[in-house]
Parts: sequence; C-alpha cells; structure tokens
Amino acid sequence: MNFDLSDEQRLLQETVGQFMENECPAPVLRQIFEGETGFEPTLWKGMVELGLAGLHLPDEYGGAGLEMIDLALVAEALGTAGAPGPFLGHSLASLAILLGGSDEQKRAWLPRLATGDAIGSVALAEVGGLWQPEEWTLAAGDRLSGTKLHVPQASLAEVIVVGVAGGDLVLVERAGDGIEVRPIDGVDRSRRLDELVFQGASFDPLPHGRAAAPRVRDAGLVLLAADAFAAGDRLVQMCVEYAKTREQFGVTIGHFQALKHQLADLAVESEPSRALYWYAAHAFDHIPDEAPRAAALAKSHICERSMQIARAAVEAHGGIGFTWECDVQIWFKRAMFDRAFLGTPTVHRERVAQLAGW
Amino acid sequence: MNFDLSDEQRLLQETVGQFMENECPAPVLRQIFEGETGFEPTLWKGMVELGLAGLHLPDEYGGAGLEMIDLALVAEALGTAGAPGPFLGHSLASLAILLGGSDEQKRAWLPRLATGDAIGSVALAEVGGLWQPEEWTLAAGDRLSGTKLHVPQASLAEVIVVGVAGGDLVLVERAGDGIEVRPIDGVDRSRRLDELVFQGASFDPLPHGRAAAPRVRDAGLVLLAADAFAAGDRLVQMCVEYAKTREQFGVTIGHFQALKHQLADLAVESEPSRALYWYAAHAFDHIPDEAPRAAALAKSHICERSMQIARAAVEAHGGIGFTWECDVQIWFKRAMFDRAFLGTPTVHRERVAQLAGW
Amino acid sequence: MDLSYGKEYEEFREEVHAFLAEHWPPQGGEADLPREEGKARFRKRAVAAGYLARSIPRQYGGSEQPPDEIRASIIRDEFSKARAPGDVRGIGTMMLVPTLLEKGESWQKDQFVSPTVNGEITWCQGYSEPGSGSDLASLKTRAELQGDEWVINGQKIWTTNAINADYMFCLARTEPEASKHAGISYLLVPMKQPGVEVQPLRQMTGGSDFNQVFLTDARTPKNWIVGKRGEGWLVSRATLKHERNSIGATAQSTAVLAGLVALAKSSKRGGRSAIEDPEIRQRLAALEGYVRAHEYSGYRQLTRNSRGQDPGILQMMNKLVSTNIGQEAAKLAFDLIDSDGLLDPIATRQMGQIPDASRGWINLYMYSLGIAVAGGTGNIQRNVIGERGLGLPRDAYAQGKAAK
Amino acid sequence: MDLSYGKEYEEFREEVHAFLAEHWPPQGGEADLPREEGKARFRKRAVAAGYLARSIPRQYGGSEQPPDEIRASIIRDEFSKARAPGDVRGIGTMMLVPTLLEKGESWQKDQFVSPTVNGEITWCQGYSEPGSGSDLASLKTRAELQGDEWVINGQKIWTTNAINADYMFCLARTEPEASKHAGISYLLVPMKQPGVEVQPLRQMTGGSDFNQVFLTDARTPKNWIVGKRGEGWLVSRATLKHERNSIGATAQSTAVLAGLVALAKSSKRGGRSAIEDPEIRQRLAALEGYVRAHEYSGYRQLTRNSRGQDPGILQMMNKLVSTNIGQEAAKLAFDLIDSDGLLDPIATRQMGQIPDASRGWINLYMYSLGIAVAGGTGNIQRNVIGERGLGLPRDAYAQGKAAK
Repeated sequence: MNFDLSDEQRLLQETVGQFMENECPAPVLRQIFEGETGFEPTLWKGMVELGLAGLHLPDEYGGAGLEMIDLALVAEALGTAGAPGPFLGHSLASLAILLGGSDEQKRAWLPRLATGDAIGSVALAEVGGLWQPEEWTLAAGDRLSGTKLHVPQASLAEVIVVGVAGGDLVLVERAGDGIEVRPIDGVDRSRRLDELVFQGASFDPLPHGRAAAPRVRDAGLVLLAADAFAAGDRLVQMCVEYAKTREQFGVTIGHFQALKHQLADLAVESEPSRALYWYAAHAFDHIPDEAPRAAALAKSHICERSMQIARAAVEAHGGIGFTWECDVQIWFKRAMFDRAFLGTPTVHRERVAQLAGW
Repeated sequence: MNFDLSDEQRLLQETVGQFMENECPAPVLRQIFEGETGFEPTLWKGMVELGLAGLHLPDEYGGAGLEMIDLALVAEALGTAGAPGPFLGHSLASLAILLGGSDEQKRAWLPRLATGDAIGSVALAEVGGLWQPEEWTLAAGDRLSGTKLHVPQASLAEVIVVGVAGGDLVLVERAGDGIEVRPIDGVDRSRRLDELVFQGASFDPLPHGRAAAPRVRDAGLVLLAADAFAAGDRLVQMCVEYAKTREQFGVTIGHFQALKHQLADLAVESEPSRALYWYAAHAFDHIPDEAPRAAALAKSHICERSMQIARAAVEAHGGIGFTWECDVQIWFKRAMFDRAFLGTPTVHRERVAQLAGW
Repeated sequence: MDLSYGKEYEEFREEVHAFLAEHWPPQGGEADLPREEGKARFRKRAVAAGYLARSIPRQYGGSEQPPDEIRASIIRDEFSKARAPGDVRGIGTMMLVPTLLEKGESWQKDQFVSPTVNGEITWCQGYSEPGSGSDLASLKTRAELQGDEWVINGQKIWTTNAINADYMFCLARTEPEASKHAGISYLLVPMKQPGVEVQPLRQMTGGSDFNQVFLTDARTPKNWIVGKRGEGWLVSRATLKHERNSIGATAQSTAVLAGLVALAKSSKRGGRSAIEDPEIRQRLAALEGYVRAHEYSGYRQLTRNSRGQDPGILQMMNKLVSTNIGQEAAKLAFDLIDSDGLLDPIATRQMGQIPDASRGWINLYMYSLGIAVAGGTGNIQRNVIGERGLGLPRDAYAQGKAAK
Repeated sequence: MDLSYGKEYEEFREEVHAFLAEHWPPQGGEADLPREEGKARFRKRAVAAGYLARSIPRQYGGSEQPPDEIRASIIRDEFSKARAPGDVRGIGTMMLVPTLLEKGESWQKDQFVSPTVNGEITWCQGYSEPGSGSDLASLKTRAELQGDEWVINGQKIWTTNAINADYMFCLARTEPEASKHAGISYLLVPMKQPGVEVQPLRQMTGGSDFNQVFLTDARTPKNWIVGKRGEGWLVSRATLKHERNSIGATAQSTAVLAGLVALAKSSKRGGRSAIEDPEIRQRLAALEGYVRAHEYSGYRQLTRNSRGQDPGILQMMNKLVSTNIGQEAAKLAFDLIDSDGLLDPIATRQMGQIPDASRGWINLYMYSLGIAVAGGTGNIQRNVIGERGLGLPRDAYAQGKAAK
C-alpha cells in the first residue's frame, strides 16, 4: 500500500511550480490575463522545453511516457500558478490521437505535438451544454457542417480533435477550408475559448475514435479536477495570508475566532479532496473498472468545493476581494472554468449515480 | 395595511403563556413527558376553561368564534410551553365537523367538544407516509376495515374524524366495536400517537367531508407551523441564555465571536419565519386562493428551519444539550413531530411547486 | 390583521393618481419646456402637494409631512407607474440630509438641504479606507486646521458616484492625540478642487461602480464640520443606520425569485425543462420560503414603523436576510445556466435590475458577494444581531482589550 | 502509487491467515475449555506471534513490534474475519497505556500495563467536568495530600464504562494556588471504593452510554500519580492526541454511505423508489464525494504514518470531516425515512453499527450531534486546524488575555 507521491513526482511538481514562479509571476500573469490573446509564446515554449507538451506520450513519439497521475500533478502545479495557455486542450488532443488514431496519424501528429511544434485542441461541447460523447450530434458525413462551442484556444491550434455524432472523434486542421473560429467572451481570461463553425469542412476520422472518446472525456475530468483543486488550495492560502497581515481593532484579523473557523472550514473543504483527484488519476491507468466513476466523482466534488471556496475567499478578503486588482478573481474565474467545462457538477453527480447502478 | 397582532391577540397569547407557566412549568412538563399517558387531565381542564377547546367554533356551539390566526397564536403559545395533550387533534376534529358535518352532527358534537366534555382527534396518515386527502385509501363501504397511523392521543378521544378513500371524511366513536387503539412509540412524548385498527367498524359520514378535508389539512399545516416556530424560537432563547451564563476560559461563552455569530444566524433562521405562519393563518380565513399554498410554504419552511435550529441548539449547549435532563431534547422532539406530521417539508415543497403551476 | 391598505389609503392613492394625471407629463405650454425645467416645476408642485421630500421641513424645501410609510410606499408606487420624477435618490438625500437635519447647524441646513433634495447638488460618502473597512476606529485620513481651513490628506475607497459628486461628506482624524473613535470629525468637502483625485475602482465583473478618492492637501472651510470636533463617529452612526434599512428592502428578493422561476422554465436539465426537475423544484420552493418570510416580515416592520413602534431585532436582520437570499438565488441561477457559466459576466448591472440572460446572472453571481461587502460584511451584521439584538456581551477585541 | 498491499504484505496476510486457521477457534482439547480461558490462551499465542499488543514492550506483556500500520490493519482484517479475539479495545489500552509507557514510572508500567493489555483490568477516563468541557484549565476537582494518600473531591462527566471500570485515570487540581493548567495532576484512582459514586447519564435517545462520577473523599495512594505534581495537563495531551486519530477513522463513513444507499433503495418518495429521485441521487453522490475524499485521505495518512512521516494538517481534520459526513448522512437518512421521523429512536446503538431500520437511523440522527461533542466540539477542532494547521494566531481568550 503506497498512496503518496514518489520523489520523482514531487520533483516534477516542484520543477513546474518553480518554473512558473520564475517565468509567470503575478504581474506577468496579469498582463497575459488582461491581454488580447491570453497566450504568451515564450512561456509556452518554456513549458514545452520542460516536456509538459508530451508528458503522457510514449517515448517513440518524443514523449516522456508518464502516466495520468503525473499529468494531473502537472495540471495542479499549473493551476496553482494560474498558468495561461493551451495545456488542457493540447493534452487532450494528443491523448485522443494516441488512443484513437491510426499509426499514420500518430506518426504524423504526436511527435510534433510532443515537441510543441504544433498545438492541439479539442472541440467537444455543443449548444445546450452537451459535452458527453453520447450527446454529440455534429454529423460527420463526407464533410463537417455545424457548430462546436468552448474550444480551448482554438485560434492557436493547428490540429483539433472534434467530437461527432455517435460518440466518435475526427481530426480537422484549423487552417482548412470551411472552418471559422469565433472567439467566445469567456470568464477565464487565462484559458480563452473559441466557437468553431464548420461549413463543409473536410476531416480525417480517428479509426478508434469511438473507444477513445470516453477515455478522453475521463482524462479531461481528471485534469479539470486537479486544476480546480489547485484553485481552491491557492485561494485558501491567499485567505490565510491575508488574515495574518490585515489588521482590525488593533490585531490581525486572524485573531478573530469567527474568521479563523471560517478559514479552518475552507481548509477542510479543500485538502482532503486532493486524494480524490490522485485516486481518479491513478485509477485512469490502473483500475479501469473504477476509472470513469472516479473521474466523475473527483470532477463534480472538487469543482463544487472550489467554487464554494472561491466565494468564501472573496468575503474573507473584505471589499478588496471583489476588485479586479485583487488576485482572488483570477482563481475564482479559473474555478468557474473548471466547474463548467466538460459538464457541471450536477451532470457528473448524476453520472456517478448511474455508473453505480443506483 | 396592518400586519401586526391586535391588543386582544397579544393578550390572548400572554394569557395562554402565563397559564402554562403557572400550571405547566418545566418540572411538571417533565413528569408528563416521562409519564405513562402524556396527558394531565387537570391541565387540559384548565386549558378548556380558558376556552382553548373551542376557540375557532361559532358562539352558537359554545365556541369563541375566533379565526385561524387566533388559533395559530395559541398554538405558538402552547408550543413555547411544550404543552402536552390533545390540542392539535382536538382542534382539527372540531374544525372538520364544523366544515364537513351536518347540522345534526354539529349540534351533537361541537358543543361537547367546545366545552372539552368530549375530546376529539383525527386519523389521517396511512402506511407509507400517505397523509394527503388525495392519497387516502381506507375504503368506507358500509363498514370500515383497515389501519390509520399516527392518530394524536386517540386513546383519550371520544370521537375521531377519519380520512377515507376519495379524500372524504367520516366520524367514528372510539368506544365503538371493531376499533382497536394501539399505542405508537413516538418520539414526542408530549403529544402521544396511536395506531387505529378498524375491523368492520361502523362510521358516520360527514356530508361535506370531501370539501372539508383539504381545509382541515391546511389548518393542520398552519398549526404545526406555529408550533414549530415556537420550538425554534424557544430553542434559540435557551441557547442565548446558556451563552450568557456558561463560562469558559474565564468569560461567558457568549463572548466568543464564533458562537455569537452562530446564535445570530440561528435567530435569523427563526424570527423572520414568524410572519410566514401569520400570513398563512390570515390567508386561511381571508385569502382563500392563496391559503393552501401559504400553508404548505409555512409548514415546509418553518419545520425545516426549526429542525436545523434544534440540531444547532444541541451543539450550542455542548455535551449537556445531548442529555435527557437538558430541556433541549423536549423541543428538539416537538420539532421532529411538527416536521413529519401531515407530511415532511419535502412533500410540501413539492406541493408549493405544483400549486404555483411550476 | 388587514393586508389591504384600507379605505383612507385607497382614497389617498386615487388622490395621488389624479395629481399625476394632471401634472405629469407636463401639460399644455409646459410640455414644450426643456426636460429639466419641466421636471423642476413638477417637483415643486409635488412637494407643495406633500408627495415629495416628506421628511424635510418646509423651511428647507420639503413638504414636512408626518411620517407615514404606507403613504410613502403608495406615492412610490404611483409615481413609478406614471414614470414621474420622484424624490431624488442617492446618498445625499438618503444619508447626508437626515444627518444634517439631526446634527447640522442651521446655516448648513440652509445651504445644503434644499439643493440636495432638489437634485441641484450631489454627494459622495467618504467613510471606508483601504486600511479600515468595518473598523472606523482605525481611520487614517487626517484633517489639520490651517488658519480657517481644514487641510485634508488621505485616501478613501468604495466611493460610489465620486466622479459626478459636487461634495463629499467624510470622516477624518482631526485630533491625532485622541485615540480610536474619539479623534474623528465629520467634514463636508468640495470635490471639484485640485487636492481631490478620483480613480475608478474596477470590480471582478470588469465594471467600475466604485472609486478611490485621493485627498492631497484638499481644503474645506473651518465651519464645514458637522457636530463638534471629535464627534464625527457619533454623527456618522445615524447615517449608517439609514443605510442598513435601505439595503434591507425586500422588493429585490421577491423580484429575484420571479426571475429565477422564469429562468428555470426556460432552462433545460437532463433533457427536460429545469422547472420539472425535482431538485430544482425543491430548491425554488425552499428559496421562496425565505423570500416570503422576508417579504411578510417587511409588512410587520412597515406596520410597526408606521405606528412609530420599534420593529426590534427584525430590523437588524434585513441586511443579512437579503444577502443570504441573494447568495442562494445566485447559486441556483448559476446551476441553472449550466455551461453558460463559462461566459464573462456583463460588466455592470443597474442596482436592483433582475438579469434576463446568462451573463447577467453571472454578474449577479459575483455581485451577490459584493453586496455582502457593501454595507458592512455579514460578520458585522452578526455582531449587531448578537450584541444589540440578543444581548450577548461585546467582543473583547471591539472593546480594544486584546490590543492593550 | 500502488493501492495493493504488495507481495511482502500479501505473504504476511497469508501467514496471519494460517495462524488463525490453526489456533482459532481453539482446537482439540482446548476446544472444551471455558470460553474466557480459551481466549486467554489464544491471546498469549497471538502476542507471542507478534500479532497483538504490537506497540507494547515485551517486558509488559506485549510483542514489541516495529510500528507498521499496514500489518496492523491486515491483522485487524483477518482477526475480525475469523471472529478471533483481537487487541483488547477500550480507553485503557487506547489512552492510558500509551500515556503510562511515555510518562509513567517503571513500577506503574509493571503493575498496570500488562493486565490492561490482557483485559484483566479496565479503566475509565476522568477529564470532563460539568463546569469544563473543552476547557481543562477550569477544572474543579480537587485532590489533597493527606499522609500518603490523595483525598479527591469533585465531579466528572461523560465517563464511559465507569460502571464496570476497576480504575479511573483522571485530572485533579492538586496545587490550588497555582493558576490554570499549572495546578493540575494526573492521578490513577480505584473505582471500587466508598468515595466513588457512579450515576448513569441518560441521552436524549433514552439510552445511557455515559456516566457522571461523584468523588467524595475518594482515596488513592500518594505515588499513583503519573508525571510530576502540576504536570497533569501536559501528561494528558499525549492521550488526547490518540483520541483524535482513533475517532477520525474513515471506515465508519464508508459504512454509513453504504447503509444510506440501501435505505434509499428501500424507501419510497413521490410514489417511486427514493433512489430514482434526482434530488436524492444528487445528495448521495455529493455525500460520496466527501466520503471517498476522506477514505483516500486515510490512505495518504496510512502511507505517511507507516513511513514515520508526518501526515500534517490532514490528520487534524479527520475528526471534523467524520463529524461533517456523519451529520450530512444523518440528515439524508432522516429525509429518507419520511414519516417514520415521528418514531422514538432506539435507545442505544453499538458504536459504529450501521442502522438497518428507521428507529436506528433516528438514533444516528441524534448521535451525529452527540459525536460532535464526544472528542471536543467542532469549534475546538477548528481552533486546532486554524492555529496549528494554518498558523493563525491563538485566540486572545485562550491566552487568558480577556480574563485579565
């Protein structure tokens, strides 16, 4: 029985954390957050050089051959830093090609994705909050016509994995004809979203797409859970720091029992759920039977907790927490992204019930 | 616009409260609570002499001719005192006969019920939590055969109004043949419950029973809401008193901000809902269109709040609040009674939704 | 109990209605007057008729009516139905004028009350500072008497309407040696002067409904002080009391509930209309319980206030109840809009306006937190209820014990 | 990460399994021995094999094994499967023995450890008093040295097992002049003496799982003190720490969840099975989120403890998390049993036993509150997490500031 991180895994998290602290400290993050594209090429280049673009891909494709737990640990470290950029969509796209692609497709795309030479993304959502493979309606005849919503940083992507009717996956190249990218005015400015409008676009089917789709979804749930955990954890730390420095009635407000207990309750909402995403990530590779339900449970529980923590964090900061200048808003909005992307907690709690045969 | 009590109504509440304080102080209440029958004849006699047995009955039947709001205010005053005895069932029985009975039936029963010469009760619940008229299944052919649950103090009652299939009401005399009274081991020992088993019992139909049944139900919801409000209000007061006297770390625990805020939150859960039962009681007589929904809303909201307050009250009293000796348990259990009798908050929230056409 | 307004009041309503029919919009020749001019004339008539500025003495341009909350609410109803200009809203009429009438010198009333009531001059409030939100005692802004002028230095925050305001009523420390509350005075300061710089404060929604005000050797005449030196904290209490009530109004809660029901009907959940989902129905009905309790408790307070009786602890709860309802409503809306939770909120929403689309609800979702802050955080409300309402002992910190 | 126990441990499991197959139930001639005698012999063998009393030195009748939580849990599993007598439970082994081993004199260890571990003598704990629950500093029970005996007067409360216990380990004030914690000593007191009266304490459920103990000139030898005079508070800390962990166990939470699911399947709501109701499904899934987070966090702690590493803040949360889960579960069960909420709870339920009928769930509904009290109320837990865990400053009251 060993349910703890290995030294390598700790090192991995520390390395990523350290890199982000150096390359993307609060002021830099703010510039990107408030900027036009929400993307900073040199920062992404640095992340790629750390190997984050192909962490979970086999060596033969230039990846590090690591597991979902490692990818999730990186997602947490990036979440703690509020890392901007295409990590989520990129990771899911390469995973989709790895699990669903032909050898040719893998050879064509994975090495370029692993080296960050190409950026990937995924187009899953459809109007009406339809995220799950079994809900997709976009028809893939000989051409694609229709709309996909909430595609992470599509404008940067060279290749996009698109979910189509029948729970299948296909590849499209963003530069291809009949594809229009319309920016969506999203709340999380560190992870921009676009709308994809297909008008007779050509595509390349993934031969094993139908089998890969639910796995990609589960992987997404795990990565979002890890990022949401990081948001909650970071916000609790910010509240504690604030309580130790801000003074009222001649003492730091951390002296006030009411606030102290509120912060203790927040920590209790946050810390135990770390193990929940660890387990879901571990199950993804090692306990296939439990993986889908563990992913849905981690995503629904942690995203609910982090949203609740985010609201409490605004109040714990008094008026300042409500301002644009206060960093609380950055992780508040990341928590909003994590909560809604791939389906809200309500959706996945219902899936948890179904998958248990309730 | 006048949404406040009249001087007469205040006097009525004070009189009842004063009477209960004199005749049924904590030690006496405890004796009855822990006793065999949960009934104290002289106490009931005194309540009758105050006119509480026929408050809502017209003068011609020896009643005081008052309205539901007055009856509810009395229910609150009795609830504050944790009054033991048959008030609830008795009031609903006489109301049922008044609204549903023939002149003959009214003349036969109402005067005796108004003077407390006879005690009445109502048999509404059936197995499976079926309380609502439209749910009743007990067949009333030429004889009654079947079971009714949770009949308040049936063993004391001379006449019992029974809900039957089709949402109708009939009268039975408890002493009649084919009626067996089996005590139920209920949680609220100040209001005992019995099970009624009919085996070919004869009965007397109420000609307007079908119309009266929902009104009787709504009246019950209002009276339970008033009693539940009293329980919550009383428990908050007990917590505040305790916080002012109990010492820790050299100061009364009321000094501790965390507890102070918990108690403030309890008061906020309690006090505003007083107006909710007032409104429902007022609507019963004056705003017929809103009456059923207002009653369901008051019952579901206030019973939920009071149960929540009751749980918090145990904690606010520390270990002592969990003991039999501490009076918290008496109102905790009355809140349990009010919550479940005539249907739980969940049931009536759903009715609130239906009655709004949601 | 009688929830109808009663004959007397129904007659009053007709009277108001008739008045409006005759005078608004401006009739005959006046119809062609410039809008502001027309408004001004109408106001004069409405004041003369006793419909506006009811709590203001005649000598200060008011109609000096006996307090009658019911008449007041009837007037509000009818005026808004007729889209007629009502009492000038804003922090000046809501907070400064009552304070001046209670504590001001007569020349101050002469100079400020009437133009404020008529909307000729507008005000902003300078209480909160970056260093002190709820804790006025730790106020840092200083005012020094130089000759016959106060010279003021410091920084104020959460100042609404600071950009348009002509004057600010603010608290500043005038007695540096005196400790805590004792050293604070209540000053009136012209905003249009070099020493005053206003900087918009951006919320997390992206909008800017608040400002920071930087005071650098800002000046105001020696006698523009309300109450005595060092009494500013006392003077400000009255005003804060007003604010609490105004924010505690129940209308907002009932409106939000209606908006939520509409949202639930138009939203989908699990393939069907969200309003058919048992969990949503339970949550809506549970919320309505709080909303109606709040609304009917408003009737109770209205009745008692209209009789000059003290509504007691209920009045201390308004703010907290409204905030709780707002937060529950916002969470339910947030669940109902489902994936639209990915969208950016609209930057600003008119106070009290009920959202009609997802991005409006997201604004509310964030604002329901901001509101908890606006009039003092929930914890301050809880202290008031616990100490003044339930009679629990004051916190040692507030008494400054721990600081010693 | 590896959630299997691994080869080494699987072998150990087989080893334990084999041992049990051979020795329990008693074989051959021993099969006919009186039950207690058979148990005693089995225990001796199990200790010799290193399966029981693992943390106890050999000289005190233990098997003195290196700490290995995983082996410990394997042993618990296998022994309970085989219904074999395991380590003697109870407050004596759980709290007194560790304290004696850490702070006791050797003669005290000689005299008390072995018989306690073997279940020959049982203990109760005398910390709480009517006047002081969480606040040991305000302890009132006095112990005076008369000749070579302590004479003890006072009252203890929440004492489990007081009726059967042979001895009580308790805290008493021995240095009246010393203030607060300084004046308290840790004494061992024989229960079977005239000066000790035990009175059952009835819970709101009707059962009596606790007692009050009245000490009236109760006597105990001068040297039956653990640690020095006035060090009792320090001595007791170690013990309290143990209690926290033991109560924080996660098994209870997972068992309750399973019980709830079964209840939901067997209950009706709105005419159909409650498990089909979307609101119930949402609440069950939400609860499972907390339960699994708690369970997997237990794995984390197990791993770190088994490596002698500090699990950190997580360990301080166990109690509060269990309590929160227990309360949520109780509320959900209470809603599921619907009208059965009118029934009286069963008076007592074996600790940890999951209800199988409405009246059992009502007992849990009440107990989920009692539990919050048992090991120090939730607010104390929050202080620990806030101060030790998050590094927030200590409360002024706890420092006695306000009292001065």
